[in-house]
Amino acid sequence: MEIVRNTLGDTAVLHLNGRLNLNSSAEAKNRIKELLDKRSRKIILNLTRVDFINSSGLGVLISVLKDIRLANSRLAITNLSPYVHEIFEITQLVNVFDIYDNEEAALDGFLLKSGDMGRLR
Amino acid sequence: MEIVRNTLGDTAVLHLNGRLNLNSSAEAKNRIKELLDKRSRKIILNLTRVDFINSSGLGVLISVLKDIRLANSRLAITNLSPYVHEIFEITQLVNVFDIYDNEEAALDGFLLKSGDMGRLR
Amino acid sequence: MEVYRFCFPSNLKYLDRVYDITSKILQDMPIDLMAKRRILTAVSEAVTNSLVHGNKENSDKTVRLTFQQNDGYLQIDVDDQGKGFAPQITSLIESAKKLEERGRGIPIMKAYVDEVRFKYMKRKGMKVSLRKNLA
Amino acid sequence: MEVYRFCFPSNLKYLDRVYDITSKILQDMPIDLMAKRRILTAVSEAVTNSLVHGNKENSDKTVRLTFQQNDGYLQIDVDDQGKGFAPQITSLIESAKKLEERGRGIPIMKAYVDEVRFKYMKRKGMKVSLRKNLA
Ligand SMILES: Nc1ncnc2c1ncn2[C@@H]1O[C@H](COP(=O)(O)OP(=O)(O)O)[C@@H](O)[C@H]1O
Ligand SMILES: Nc1ncnc2c1ncn2[C@@H]1O[C@H](COP(=O)(O)OP(=O)(O)O)[C@@H](O)[C@H]1O
Repeated sequence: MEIVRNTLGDTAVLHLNGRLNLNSSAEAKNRIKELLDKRSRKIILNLTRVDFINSSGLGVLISVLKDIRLANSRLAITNLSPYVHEIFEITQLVNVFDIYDNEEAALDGFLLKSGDMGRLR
Repeated sequence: MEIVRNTLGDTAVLHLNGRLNLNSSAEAKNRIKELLDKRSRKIILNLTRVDFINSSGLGVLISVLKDIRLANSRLAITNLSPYVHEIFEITQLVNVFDIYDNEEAALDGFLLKSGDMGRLR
Repeated sequence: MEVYRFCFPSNLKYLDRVYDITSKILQDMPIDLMAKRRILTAVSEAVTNSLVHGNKENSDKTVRLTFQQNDGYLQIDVDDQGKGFAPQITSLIESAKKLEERGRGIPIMKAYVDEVRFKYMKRKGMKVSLRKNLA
Repeated sequence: MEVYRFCFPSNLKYLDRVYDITSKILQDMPIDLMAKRRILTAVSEAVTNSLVHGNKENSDKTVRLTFQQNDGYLQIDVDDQGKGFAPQITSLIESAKKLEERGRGIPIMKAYVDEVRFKYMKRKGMKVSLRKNLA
């Protein structure tokens, strides 16, 4: 599992690359948490290059989500292949994660739902 | 095994593509013989895209060689990968086939060894 | 009948090997790509459980993975050398609500193949059998 | 110890499957690419013989291919359900001179792995064992 960090404005974008199974999950979890420093308030996990994910990989994403929520930050997941999307559906995790087609849609989503909109009120 | 026929001047060039094992050998043998009509006097078999060959595949090439010799035609084999070259060496078939690095070298070889040179004498 | 069997020590690094080899075995089967990915996922869940819960990652213990292709179905058995267990029913809805990090392996297997069976083999270990009907 | 085993009916179409799966198994082993190709070739020769000479392409008969990786070597067994045979020594030089179309399988196996053994298993069939030492 290779993880690359980019920045889009004030949003941290992590690209995950490879298989997310129990052999890669511990390392992936550490890497993701390491790459998300305290200042990351908005985080996108782009899964476009995740070839495989199973319950172990979903566990990693949930653990990351909990950390991000505790830090009062926000997480979006993007670019799920049909297969990856299916496992989120079957496990009901579509109702837990904010899932977007791509990074742009995720950025719009952050705007729409966040305090940034509040300022307009 | 896919086999494509080209022509280089008066030389028929067959490009073999794939694995030459006993599962493909009967079909490959028929195809090669079919593509070599009576008028082909000089024939090149380009093996650049042969990923795999074993004794069954070598048997096909020997059968083709015998037909070509009986028809008083000439055969050159070109573009052997290191692995394919090794099996020709181990089986002593480097001494049986005319083997060239590429099609150009094979054409030169035909000139050098053939009756075309005879005319110069 | 075709049978493919691999036995490997209980080390997580074999998860990737299992994935590669399972892909190869499924490659030429009369199953569409999405179904192949589902089977791959179900196999990964069963193998992970055998390595972790069954054999406790003890590398002296072996996991055995067997594929048998019959006319009507593909059967995949995962055998470990552990103490066995009695599967509980877990709700994916509950797990999602509670943000559980674990407990989705068996439900995913059930969602992804046509039949999942658990059997304790006396003095041997647990056998998890996945069955996928073929068209 | 890792063990990989495939059993398949005696049909030539399995030669390609055997090739694919053998490649996958060899993939992560500590052997260089050229040595892998040699092993693939030796395996293809042994399996071809078992399908054709051993089991006479009778699809009710099975060929069993087993890979066992130990610390010092990789052992590959090919078992058929045929009548067995006593291997003859053939000269590749003679075969080349005579433009023989056959008879190179066993010499190629011998050239490409460290050890080739033939054993007739009573009431079962022939077992051809290939052994490749690992660095
Ligand atoms: N092969 C096995 N041997 C022993 N216990 C097992 C085995 N497979 C599953 N279990 C038990 O069933 C539970 C549920 O498994 P599963 O649904 O895959 O979720 P998880 O593995 O994430 O806990 C495991 O926590 C374990 O207690
Ligand atoms: N598994 C086997 N069962 C029975 N006979 C075999 C087997 N393997 C090889 N043989 C015999 O040994 C001979 C030589 O085999 P080989 O060197 O592979 O050449 P080829 O298969 O091209 O004849 C075969 O022709 C066959 O008579």
